[in-house]
Amino acid sequence: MTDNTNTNTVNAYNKRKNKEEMKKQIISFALMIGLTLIAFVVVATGSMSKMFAIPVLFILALVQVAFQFYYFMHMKDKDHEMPSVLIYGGVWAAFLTLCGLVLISWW
Amino acid sequence: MKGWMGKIKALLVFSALALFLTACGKDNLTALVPKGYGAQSSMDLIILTTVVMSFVFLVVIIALVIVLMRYREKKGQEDYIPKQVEGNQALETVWTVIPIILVIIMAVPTILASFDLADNSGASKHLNVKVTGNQYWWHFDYENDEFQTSQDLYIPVGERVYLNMISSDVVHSFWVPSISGKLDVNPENTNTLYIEAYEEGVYWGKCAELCGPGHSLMDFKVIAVSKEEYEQWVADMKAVDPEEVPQDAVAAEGKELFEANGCMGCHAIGASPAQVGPNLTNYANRTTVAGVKEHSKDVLVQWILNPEQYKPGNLMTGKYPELSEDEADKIAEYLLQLDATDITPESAGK
Amino acid sequence: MSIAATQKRSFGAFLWDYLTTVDHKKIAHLYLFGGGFFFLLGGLEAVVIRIQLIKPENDFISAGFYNEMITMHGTTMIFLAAMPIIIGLMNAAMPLQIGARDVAFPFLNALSFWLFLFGGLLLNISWFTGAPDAGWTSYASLALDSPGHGIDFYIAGLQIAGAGTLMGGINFLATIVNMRAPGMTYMRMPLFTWATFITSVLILFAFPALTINLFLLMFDRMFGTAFFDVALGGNTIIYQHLFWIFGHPEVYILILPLFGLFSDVFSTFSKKRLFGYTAMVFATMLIAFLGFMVWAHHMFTVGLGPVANSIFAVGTMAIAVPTGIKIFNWLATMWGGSVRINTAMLWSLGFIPSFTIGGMTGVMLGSAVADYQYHDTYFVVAHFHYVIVGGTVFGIFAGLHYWWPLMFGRILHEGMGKLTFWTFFIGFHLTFFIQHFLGLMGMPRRYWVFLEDQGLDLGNFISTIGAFFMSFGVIVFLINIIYTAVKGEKASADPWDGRTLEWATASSPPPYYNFKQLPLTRGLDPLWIEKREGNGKMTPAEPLGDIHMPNGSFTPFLMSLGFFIAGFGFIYQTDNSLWHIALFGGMAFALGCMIYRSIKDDHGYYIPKAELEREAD
Amino acid sequence: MSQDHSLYPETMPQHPERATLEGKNKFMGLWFFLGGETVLFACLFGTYLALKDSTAGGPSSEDMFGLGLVFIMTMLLLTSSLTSVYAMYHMRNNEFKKMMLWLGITALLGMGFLGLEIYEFAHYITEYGFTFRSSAFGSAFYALVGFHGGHVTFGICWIITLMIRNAKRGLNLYNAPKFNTFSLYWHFIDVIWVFVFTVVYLMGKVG
Ligand code: HEA
Ligand code: HEA
Ligand code: HEC
Ligand code: CUA
Ligand SMILES: [Cu+2]
Repeated sequence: MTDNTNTNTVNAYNKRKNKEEMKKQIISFALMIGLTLIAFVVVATGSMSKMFAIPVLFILALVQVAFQFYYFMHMKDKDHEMPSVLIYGGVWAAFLTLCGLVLISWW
Repeated sequence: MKGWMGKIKALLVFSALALFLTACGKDNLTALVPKGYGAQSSMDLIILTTVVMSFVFLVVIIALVIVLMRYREKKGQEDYIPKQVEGNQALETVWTVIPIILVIIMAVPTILASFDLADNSGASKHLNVKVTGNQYWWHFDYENDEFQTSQDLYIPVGERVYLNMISSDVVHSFWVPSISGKLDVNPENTNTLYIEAYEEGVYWGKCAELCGPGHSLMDFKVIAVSKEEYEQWVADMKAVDPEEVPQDAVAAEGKELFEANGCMGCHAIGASPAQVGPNLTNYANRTTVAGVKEHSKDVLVQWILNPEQYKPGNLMTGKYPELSEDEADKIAEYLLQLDATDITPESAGK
Repeated sequence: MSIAATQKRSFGAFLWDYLTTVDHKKIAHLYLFGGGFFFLLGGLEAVVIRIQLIKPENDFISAGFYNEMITMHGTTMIFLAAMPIIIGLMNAAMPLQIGARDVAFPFLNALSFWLFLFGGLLLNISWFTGAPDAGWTSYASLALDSPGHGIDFYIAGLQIAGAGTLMGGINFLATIVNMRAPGMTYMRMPLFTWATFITSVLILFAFPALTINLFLLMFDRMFGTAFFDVALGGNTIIYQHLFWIFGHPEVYILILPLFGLFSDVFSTFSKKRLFGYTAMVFATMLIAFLGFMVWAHHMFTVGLGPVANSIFAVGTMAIAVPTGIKIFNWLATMWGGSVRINTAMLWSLGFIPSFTIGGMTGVMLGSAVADYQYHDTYFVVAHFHYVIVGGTVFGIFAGLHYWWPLMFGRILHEGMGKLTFWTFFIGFHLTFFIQHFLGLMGMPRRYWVFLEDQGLDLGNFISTIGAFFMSFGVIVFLINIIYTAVKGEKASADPWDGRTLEWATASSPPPYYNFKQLPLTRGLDPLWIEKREGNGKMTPAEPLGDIHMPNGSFTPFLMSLGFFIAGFGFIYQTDNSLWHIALFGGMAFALGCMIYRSIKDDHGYYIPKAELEREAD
Repeated sequence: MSQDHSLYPETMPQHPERATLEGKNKFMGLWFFLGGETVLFACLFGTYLALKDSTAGGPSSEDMFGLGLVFIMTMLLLTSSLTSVYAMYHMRNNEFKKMMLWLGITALLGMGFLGLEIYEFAHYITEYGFTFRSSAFGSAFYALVGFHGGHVTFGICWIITLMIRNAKRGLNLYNAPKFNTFSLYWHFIDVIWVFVFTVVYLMGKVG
C-alpha cells in the first residue's frame, strides 16, 4: 500500500452532525469540571461530616464517570449494545470484588 | 439345612456390620460418628443434604435408564427421523420449581445452624483457651489459669469450651472431626470456635490447611475428662515446679543436659510465655511423640537425635548442638518423668 | 491443501508452517497437542500421588516433593491441560459453527497459544530447580514462607499463560459478536458457540483478579512489599478472596464449554433438536452470573462470620437450579429420539451420572455448616474430580471423538475408543467414589502420608488401583491416536449427519479458508434444515469472490519467547542483579516485537476468485 | 464481510473507525478489554480500601496528602480527555492535521500529569520516608496509583508511536480504528483517575 495524504471528503450532513455532537461534549466537559470542583471544595473546606461527605463524593464520581462513558466514549450511541453489556458486566464483577474485599476481609 | 442357612445369615450380617464399621472409619477420628456439638450440627446437615440429593440422583438415573432402554436407535431403522420437539413449557417449569423448593429445604437449616455455631456470646461464662497454630505443632494457653500445654488439649466433658485461635506463622486449620467441624487459624486475627464433647475420650485432631512439608504430621489430641478430673488436672498443672530436680540420677543428669543444650530456649516446662517449641510440662503423660509417633523411649531418643526422620521440615532440626545417643537417652529419661499429674489420656473413660 | 500435499512437504516446512500459523484450525492442533502433553504430565503426577498414598506412611516420595507434586498436578491440569484443550476445541469448531473464515484477531490467537506454551514450559522448568509447593491455590501466608524459587516460577508461569488466556477470551468475544455469517443470529448459534461466548466473558472478568493477585504476591516475594505481611499490617485473607474471585468462575470456565459441547453431541446423536434451546442458553448465562457471587464458599472455614457464610451458602446452592435445567433438558433431548451410541456418545452418557454425583456433593459442600466437616478433606477432592474429570475430561474425550474428523480428517477407532471409555470410567469411579468416605473418616487433603491404624488404608488402596485403570485407558487412547493417524478411516465432510455449520464445509478437515462462500443460515441447526428440505448443502449468502486472508507471522512466537526470558529474569533477579539483563532484555525484545507488529502494515492477502473456482474440482 | 477492499474511500464514512471488519473488531476488542480492566482496577481498589488503615505506625493518608497538586493533576487529565474527544471529532471530519494536533496536545497533557505524579511520589519518599515497603498501606497506595500511572505511561507511548508512524500518510480506514482505540483507552484511564482522586485522595483526606 502506498502512503498517500488523502484528499477525500466528508459530506456536509455528517459534518453538521459531528458539530452538534461536539457541542454536547463540551457541555459535558464543563459539567465534569464542575463536579470535580464541588468534590474538591467539599473536602478542602471540610464543610461536611465524614458520614455525609463520603457518599456525596462517591455520587459525584459516579455521575462524572457516566458522562465519560456515555458522551466521551459514545456509549449512548447505538451499536454500543455489546460494549455496554460487557462494561456493565465488568462493573458488576468489580462491585462484587469490592464488596468482598471491603466488607468481609476484616475483623 | 437350617443351621447352614443361619450360619450364612449370621456371616452376612456380621460382614455387613464390619463393612459398615470400617466404612465409618476409626472411632474418635471419623466425622461420621459425631460425639460433640459441632460435629452433630454438621452431621444433621450432612444427612439432610445427602437424602435430598440422593433423591435427585435417583430421578436422573431413572430417566437415563429409560432413555437408554427405550430410545436406542433400532436396527434397520437408521433412517428414522424422530419428531423435532422444541421444548415443553410445563415440564421445564416443573424441573425449575422443584429444585428451587429442594434448595430452600436445604438452605434454611444451613443458615440457622451457621448462626448457631457462630454465636460466641457465651464466651465469658465458659472456659477459654488460647490456641496457637505453629508450623507443625499446637499450643494451648489456658488463659484464665495461666498455664500451658502443647499437643494435648484437656477439656471437661459436656461443657462448652471457647477456643481463641491464632497462628504464629502461616494459616493452619483446627479440626477434631468427631467433636467439631474445622475453623482456620489465621495469622492476622483471632477466630473463636466453641467445642463441646458429649462423651469422655481421646479425640484425634488434625491440621486441615496446607502449611508446609509437615502438614500431614500436625496431629493433636483433645482429651475430654470428667469435670472433677479436669479440675484436678488444672490444680496439678498449676502446682508444677519447673525447677524440681528428679529423684532418679539419670533423669537429673538429663535435666542438666536439657538445660545445657539450649532446649530450654525453645521448650518450657511449667508455666511460661516462651513458645518456640512445644511446652513439655506433662510430657510423660503424652501418648505420642510430636503428635504422631508412638510414645516410647526409643522413639523419643531418636526424635531428640534427629527429628527430621519423623517430621520433615520441622523447626527443631539443626537448632541445637549435636547430641550423643547416651545424652539423648538421659534427656529422654528426664522428659519421661515429667508426669505433672495423674490425669492422663487413660483417665478419659478408656 | 490436500493431505497428499501436506505429506510431501519437508518436515522443516511443516514445522515452520505451524510456528508461524495464524489459522484457527492449526492453532487448534497446537493447543490440543500442547494441552495433551501437559495432560499426560499432570496425569503422571497424579499417578505418583496415588502411588505415594497406596499404603500408610509410605515413603515413595519425600514430604516436600509430595507438596510439589500436588501443586504441579493441580496447576498443570487446570491451567495447562484442561483450559488449553478446551480453547483448542473452541478454535477448532467455533469459527466454523458461526460460518466465519477465522477469528477476529488471528495474530492475537497465535500469540495466545505461544504465551500459554511458554508459560507452561516456564512453570515446568521449575521441576529442575525446585517446584512450587504451596498448592495450586498458593495461599499467601504459605507462599511467602516457601523457600527457593518454586513459587516465583508459579507466578511467572501463570502470569504469562494467563495473559494468553485473557487475549483468547477477548478474541473469541469479538469473533462471535462481529463475524457471524449472514442469518446467524444470536439465538441460532449452536450451544457450543454460546458456551464459548459466555466462557469468554467469564475469562474476561475472572482472570484480571488472578493477574492482580499474582502481582501482589510477586511484589511481596520479590520486592519486599507488605500486602500479605501481617507484621506490617498486611492481610492474607485478601489473597484468598482474590484467588477465589478468580477461582470459582474458573471452574465454570472449565465446565461450561463442555456443557455446550454435550448439547451439540446429544442432539446430533439423538437426531433431535435440542430440547428447550432458549432455556439452555439462559441457564448458561445464569450459571455464569451466579458463578461470580459464590466465591466465598471456598472460605466457609476462614471465619468470615455467619452472615457471609449464609449468603454464600444460599448463592452456591442456587447454582444447582440452572444446572438442573440443563441436565433435564439433555435427558429430554434424548427422550423420544433415536439414540446412536458411539464413543462420543458413550462419554456424554457417562458424563450425566458422574457429573450429577459431583454436583450433588457440590451442593452438599455448599451447606456451610456441613462444609466445616468437608472442607480441605478428601471429600472435596472427590467432589472436584467428579465434576472436573466426570464433566470436563469426559467432555474433552467426547469432543475429541466428535470433532476428530473435523480436525484431522479421520475417524478415531471405535473399538479402542470404547475400551478407553470403559476402563477410564470404571477406574474413575473406583478412584474417586471412595474418597468421599475417606474425607469424612478424617483424611484431610494435601496429606503426604496418612497414619497407620486410622481406618484409611483400604480406601486409599482402592483409590490407587482406580488410578491405574485410568492410566490404562489413557494409554489405549494414545495408541488409538497413532493408529488412526496411520490407517484410520477417512472421514467425509459430514460423517455424523451433523446439524451445525462446522459440518457444512467442502471437506474434513475444511479448506484453509473454511467457506468458499459464506453460508446463509435460515434457523437453528442450519445444516439439518437444508438437509431436511432436500438441498443437502448450505445456500451461499454471497457471490463467489476474492477471499481476504491474514498473513502468517513468526512474531507471536518471538514475542512469547521474550516474555519467557523476562520471566527468568524476574525470578532470579533477587539472587543476582545480573539477571536484570534477562529481565530487561526479554521485556525489551517482547516490546520490540510489539512495536514492530504495530508499525508494520499487514493487510493480509487475497485468494483470487479464479483460484477458488479452480479448486472446486 | 469482504464488501470493502479499499481502505481509501472517496467519501469518508460517518464512522471511519468502524467501516471495515478490522475496525469493528478492534473497536469491540478494545471495549471488551476495558470490561476486564474494570475488574483489574477493582481488585486494586479493593486491596487499597482493605489496607488503607494498616499504616504499621508509618504516615497515614491524612498526614501526607495535599489537595492542590492532585487538583492540578486532575485538571490536566480531564482536559486531556476533552482534547482527545476533539481529535476524534476532527477524525470524523477527516481533518487529519487537526486531529494530529489535538492528539499531540493530549499526549503533552498526559506527560504533564505523569511528571506531577512522579514529583508527588518523590515528595512522599523524601519527606515522609513513605515507600512501598513502609507498610501495607504504602504497598497498596503505590500499587493502585502506580498501576494507573503505568497505564498513562503506556497510553503516551502508544499515541506517540501511532502519530509518528502515520504522520506522513493521512487518515484512512486502516489507521482510523487505531486512533479511535487509543482514544477510548485514554478516556478509560481518565475514568479510573476519577475514582483514584475520589477514593484515595479526597476520601483519604476526609478520613
Ligand atoms: C468443573 C469444575 C467444577 C464445577 C462444575 C463445580 C460445581 C460446583 N461446586 Fe465445586 N469445586 C471445584 C470444581 C468445580 N465445582 C474445585 C476444583 C474445587 C476445589 C478447589 C480447591 O479447593 O482446590 C471445588 C470446591 C467446591 C467447594 C468448596 C469446598 C471446600 O473447599 O470446602 C464448594 C462449596 O460449596 C463447591 C460447590 C460446588 C457447587 C454447588 C457446584 C454446582 O455448580 C453443581 C451444580 C450441579 C448439580 C447440583 C447437579 C445437577 C442438578 C440437578 C440434577 C438438579 C437438581 C438439584 C438440586 C435440587 C440441588 N465446590
Ligand atoms: C483438570 C483438573 C484435574 C484432573 C483431570 C485431575 C486428574 C486426576 N487427579 Fe487431581 N487434582 C486437581 C485437578 C485435576 N486432577 C487439582 C486442582 C487438585 C488440587 C491440588 C492441590 O491440592 O493444590 C488435585 C489433587 C489431586 C489429589 C489430592 C492430592 C492431595 O490433596 O494430597 C489426588 C489424589 O488422589 C488426585 C488424583 C488425580 C487422579 C488419579 C487423576 C486422574 O484422573 C488422572 C488421569 C490421567 C492419567 C492417569 C494420565 C495417564 C498418563 C500416563 C500413564 C502417562 C503416559 C505417558 C506417556 C506415554 C508419555 N488429584
Ligand atoms: C529452635 C528451637 C528448638 C530447640 C533448640 C529444641 N527444640 Fe525441641 N522442638 C522444637 C519444635 C518447633 C518442636 C515441634 C516440632 C514439630 O512437631 O513440628 C519441638 C519438638 C520437640 C519434642 C516433641 C514434643 C512433642 O510434642 O511430642 C521434644 C521431645 C523435643 N522437641 C525435645 C527437645 C530437646 C531435648 C531439645 C534439646 C536438645 C530441643 N527439643 C531443642 C523446637 C526446638
Ligand atoms: Cu498446619 Cu497444616
Ligand atoms: Cu467454587
